[in-house]
Amino acid sequence: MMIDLSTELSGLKLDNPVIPASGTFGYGLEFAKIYDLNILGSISIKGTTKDARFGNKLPRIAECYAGLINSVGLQNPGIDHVINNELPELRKIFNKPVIANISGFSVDEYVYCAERMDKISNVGIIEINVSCPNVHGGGITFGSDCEKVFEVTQAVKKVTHKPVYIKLTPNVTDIVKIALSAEEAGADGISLINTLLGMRIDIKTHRPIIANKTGGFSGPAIFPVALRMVYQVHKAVNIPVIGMGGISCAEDVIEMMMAGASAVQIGAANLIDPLACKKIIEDLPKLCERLKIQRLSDIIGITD
Amino acid sequence: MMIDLSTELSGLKLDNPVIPASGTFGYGLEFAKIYDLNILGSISIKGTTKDARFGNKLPRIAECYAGLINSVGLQNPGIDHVINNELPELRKIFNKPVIANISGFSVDEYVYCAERMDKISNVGIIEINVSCPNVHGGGITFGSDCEKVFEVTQAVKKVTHKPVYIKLTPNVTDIVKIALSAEEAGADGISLINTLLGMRIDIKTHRPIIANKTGGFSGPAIFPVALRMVYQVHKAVNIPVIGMGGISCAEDVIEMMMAGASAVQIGAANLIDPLACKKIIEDLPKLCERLKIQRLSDIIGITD
Amino acid sequence: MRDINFKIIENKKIARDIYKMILAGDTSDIKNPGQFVNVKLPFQYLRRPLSVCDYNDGELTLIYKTVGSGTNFMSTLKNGDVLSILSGLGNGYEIIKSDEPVLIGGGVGIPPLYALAKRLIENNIRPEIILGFNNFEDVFFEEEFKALDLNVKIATLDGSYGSKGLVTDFIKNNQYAYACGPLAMLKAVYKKIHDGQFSFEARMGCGFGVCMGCSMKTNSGFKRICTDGPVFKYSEIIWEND
Amino acid sequence: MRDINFKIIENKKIARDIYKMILAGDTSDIKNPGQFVNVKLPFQYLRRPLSVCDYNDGELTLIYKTVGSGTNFMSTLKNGDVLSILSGLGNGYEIIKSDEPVLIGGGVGIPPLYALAKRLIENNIRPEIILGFNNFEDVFFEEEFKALDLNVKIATLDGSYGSKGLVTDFIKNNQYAYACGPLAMLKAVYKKIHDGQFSFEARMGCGFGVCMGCSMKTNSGFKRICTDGPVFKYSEIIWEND
Ligand SMILES: Cc1cc2nc3c(=O)[nH]c(=O)nc-3n(C[C@H](O)[C@H](O)[C@H](O)COP(=O)(O)OP(=O)(O)OC[C@H]3O[C@@H](n4cnc5c(N)ncnc54)[C@H](O)[C@@H]3O)c2cc1C
Ligand SMILES: Cc1cc2nc3c(=O)[nH]c(=O)nc-3n(C[C@H](O)[C@H](O)[C@H](O)COP(=O)(O)OP(=O)(O)OC[C@H]3O[C@@H](n4cnc5c(N)ncnc54)[C@H](O)[C@@H]3O)c2cc1C
Ligand SMILES: Cc1cc2nc3c(=O)[nH]c(=O)nc-3n(C[C@H](O)[C@H](O)[C@H](O)COP(=O)(O)O)c2cc1C
Ligand SMILES: Cc1cc2nc3c(=O)[nH]c(=O)nc-3n(C[C@H](O)[C@H](O)[C@H](O)COP(=O)(O)O)c2cc1C
Ligand code: FES
Ligand code: FES
Repeated sequence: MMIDLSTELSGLKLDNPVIPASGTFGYGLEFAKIYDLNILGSISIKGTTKDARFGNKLPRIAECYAGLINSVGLQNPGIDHVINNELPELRKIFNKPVIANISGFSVDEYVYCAERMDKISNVGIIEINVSCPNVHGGGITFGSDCEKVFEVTQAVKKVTHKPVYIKLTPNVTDIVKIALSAEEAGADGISLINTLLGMRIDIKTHRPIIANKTGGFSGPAIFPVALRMVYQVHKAVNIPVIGMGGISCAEDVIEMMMAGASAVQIGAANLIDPLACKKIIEDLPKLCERLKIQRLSDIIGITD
Repeated sequence: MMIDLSTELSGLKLDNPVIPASGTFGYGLEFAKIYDLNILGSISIKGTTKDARFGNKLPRIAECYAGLINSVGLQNPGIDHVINNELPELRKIFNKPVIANISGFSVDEYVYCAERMDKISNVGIIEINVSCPNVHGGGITFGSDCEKVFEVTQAVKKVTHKPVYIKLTPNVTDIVKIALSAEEAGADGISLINTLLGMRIDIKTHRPIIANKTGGFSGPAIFPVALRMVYQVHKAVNIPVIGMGGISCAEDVIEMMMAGASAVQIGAANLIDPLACKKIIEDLPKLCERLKIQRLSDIIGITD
Repeated sequence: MRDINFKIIENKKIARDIYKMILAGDTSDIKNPGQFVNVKLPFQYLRRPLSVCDYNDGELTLIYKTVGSGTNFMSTLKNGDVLSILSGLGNGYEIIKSDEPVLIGGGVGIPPLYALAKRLIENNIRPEIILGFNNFEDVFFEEEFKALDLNVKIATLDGSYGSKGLVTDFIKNNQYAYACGPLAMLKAVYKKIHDGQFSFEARMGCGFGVCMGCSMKTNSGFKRICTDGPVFKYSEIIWEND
Repeated sequence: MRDINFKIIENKKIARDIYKMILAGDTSDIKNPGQFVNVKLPFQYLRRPLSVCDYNDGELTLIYKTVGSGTNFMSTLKNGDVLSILSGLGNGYEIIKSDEPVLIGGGVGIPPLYALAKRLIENNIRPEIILGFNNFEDVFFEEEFKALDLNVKIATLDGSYGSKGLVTDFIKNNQYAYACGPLAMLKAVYKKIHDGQFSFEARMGCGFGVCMGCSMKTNSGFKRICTDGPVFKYSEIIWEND
């Protein structure tokens, strides 16, 4: 049986639904040393901001049961550098369109970055991160407010012809409302979820493990929350959803797609096992065969 | 070194901070067969409603990485039966005050149950569950709205002299705001967190595993979210916080208390290991000794 | 009910996807056939409920089908590996005096009937055995029941072994039935008989009566499958739960 | 960098809370002393970074201190147990020609200096060794360095063994230093010397350069401790990170 793994995001055809998640794959260079990136559906690059950022103080990482907390704080070399260096480098080793994940601290910054990314030929989708829990004054405050999400989405849509996906935070009372605001403002798709706000304390020193005190919690632990939100949002909107949060094996991919994801992103799993995406892509056809799924895209949102 | 494990909740002195969480301990009878319940700090009984409830359809349980989803839907024999049968039975085997966890589908029902529980001598605290994710029309809708929480709290406070603790849902954008509403309305303490809203799908049948589709997710997976919320709420309010969510060992208890919990509740861990609370209580003095904690209550909220 | 460490002394495949595991440990909490145990596995959060297939002083036999992550992991365990098991859960079958009762099992509903058959024989009752499978490759324990010198009938859905059809085809009028198997089978059996005992399954949170994950409506009120069951009497059962 | 299964062939306590683990497996990804590996443990989510203490064709030696859940679990592992290890991470120390350089290690900063000492000797450089501990009971690897015929000096904080005081007390003027140990030690050493290489630690998400969990400001820009380090040159280091 030939299994068709392909899927589509707003006209962008992907060979398979597996996309490394922003912030957990760098710009692909380290992974390219151990496997051919072209097996991937796409790649969501590290969150890019207008200016270069060092990010937060160390420690930025704390371990949890079945996951980790990070408070990297959007460290990145700034959009000029990313456009002039990282993206051209990535193009040499990855011949498919990528997802440009961008962040900002004001509507103008989002607009600036989107406008710049709009001109880059190997950017297939612009992913607007309105949900980073690790920076003050921007990020998460946008993503937990319907009006702000509407405003950012609308402003960004005006300056780009590429599909715009809004990446939402799960730290909200009503994810459906937020997703509907994005859709209404013209979003072409929804990415969710970003990390849950979490914390750990070192009981020997009684200090927070993360210098920034709280951080973004991800990994297998958050999968049921992510799945629920993807399910709810997919039922409510008419645009594609990229599902993520704790996916670590082919079974999780299938479950997330049944809940409504047109494609998936793999985050924390890449950190633990650098071959995670490769293994998932290799396992998918075998699993589809066992589950008698001929065309993977048929299962998107199949769960009632 | 003699370690002092005692703690206090609104004047109620507990021998130690360990309290089995509502819904995971029944009315203690099954556990009494394997250990003496009097080693516990207190017991939070299964959520009681005005009328008897069968609860939701089966399946009600789904496994997750490091946790489970339940959608029991407040099955309980109704407050008359609880007061006439379960509480008297419990009193025979547990000679300390218990925490009466009550739920309702309208403000009046909460008030009715609180009024009834107010007269029961072995009820030490009334815990108002405004956060059950498994029932429609009540429960979670109250807990995610500041005004509703205020209204319920104020109404309940009017009819009881016992300390009233409001048990909050983590499925909100701003847990601090909700906690402050409860405090303002006169709550004597805050219990948090209840379960995160989660979902699992059976990939063989592509149907939700839980008959009710979504359910409440708890267990070690949710610990970092719970810890963060306890930390934030403790910093914001001037009333005690009972911390819970994924606690499964003495280390977790210490961490939760450092974050700000005056006592803790143990939920899912009881299901996996019926001796969980007993083991934690036995481990606490040893761990305190290693950490050079002489009086456990000294560490409450010690983390900056 | 107690949490007991059992050591694996045998773990082998006996049919397609079906394994038999024999464990050494304290079985004194097991009182009746039809009870179950709840097995802790290192990479799974919830325990896995499995029926007691056979038990004696110090030895416990489980039969399991590999259907998911937990049972697949179990199949990789080796002799000497130790499992934490909550032993002696549920009430099990009650021995009712009756002429030639029938034990009806479907698939992995068959294991508890083995200990039950032995117990009936101890009570000088010789049951008839009816076992249902999908296919020839799924068949197990036919020999074991025959070794107890019992009359064993086998039905397979596709007719690849025994008779083609359902277990209910074999039931005679007025037989007292002890049944365990898929819900559809239990219902069909229920319709064919006038008295008996039925063992139920549910996704369980605890297995010992505290989470209310496994409730079922019966003629005698709300019951917990794990603690009040898993075996229920004919007269208690109502089917509207689903 | 590769994920390789290593089999434990020795795992023994060598000082208070300090264990030495020898593993058999493919070490070909390890090129330099000062590199590290990232060890997957079954019950921990993140891998645990540990310095390569010694390596040769097919054998890897790690020294670890039991400080938490992961290292405590490691201490319970038996010969024959297999660990998945990301091998060959980081850049390690560069061999710099210099007269009598000094290797300065504090606590579990000592292990990488052992492979370094051997490599220096291969390059006909005979380093001096300064090891710092809190107490006599913590001392390890003195004999191993002496067996390389090197001059070993030991400082303990409480004076219970060697000299009472800090490793810095032993540093002579103008020695080229290779240091690994707690941050406070590194800083103190930095102040006493004029050139050298320093190995840093951080809580790591990945260990191979993709999560930005371990960033540090240097004179040559933002660097990742895991990939651009863990060893940094004297001239690159700025201390304002903390
Ligand atoms: C009282 C009782 C006795 C049982 N006796 C046997 C037996 O003797 N032999 C046997 O092979 N099976 C038996 N089962 C079914 C067995 O428990 C499941 O097949 C097993 O739990 C599946 O685990 P898994 O990890 O392989 O599957 P997964 O699907 O990965 O399990 C996920 C979760 O669902 C639960 N689950 C999945 N299927 C079932 C099911 N059919 N019933 C209850 N829970 C389920 C699991 O316990 C776990 O919590 C019994 C079930 C019950 C309730
Ligand atoms: C490059 C590098 C080399 C190292 N080499 C050695 C060595 O050779 N021998 C040795 O004993 N230790 C070494 N360490 C420290 C070692 O990684 C930690 O002691 C270990 O991870 C603690 O794990 P745990 O589960 O026992 O502790 P826990 O506190 O339970 O660990 C919780 C989390 O914090 C991280 N963590 C805790 N302490 C540290 C630390 N000091 N540094 C980095 N992460 C930490 C763990 O990796 C884990 O993610 C090294 C660290 C780094 C970064
Ligand atoms: C170390 C780390 C860095 C991250 N950086 C970003 C980022 O820059 N932009 C973004 O949108 N999401 C970022 N995320 C969130 C992930 O892309 C993803 O949404 C989240 O981790 C959930 O998926 P997971 O559970 O598979 O990790 C980061 C996550 C991690 C763990
Ligand atoms: C099976 C089950 C039933 C529960 N029933 C109730 C309930 O009746 N009332 C209530 O306030 N919380 C109920 N809870 C929530 C727990 O009391 C607790 O808040 C939550 O599970 C988080 O703690 P844990 O992670 O330790 O389980 C229930 C939880 C579980 C797992
Ligand atoms: S499984 Fe918990 S009450 Fe039956
Ligand atoms: S630990 Fe991930 S970049 Fe260094």
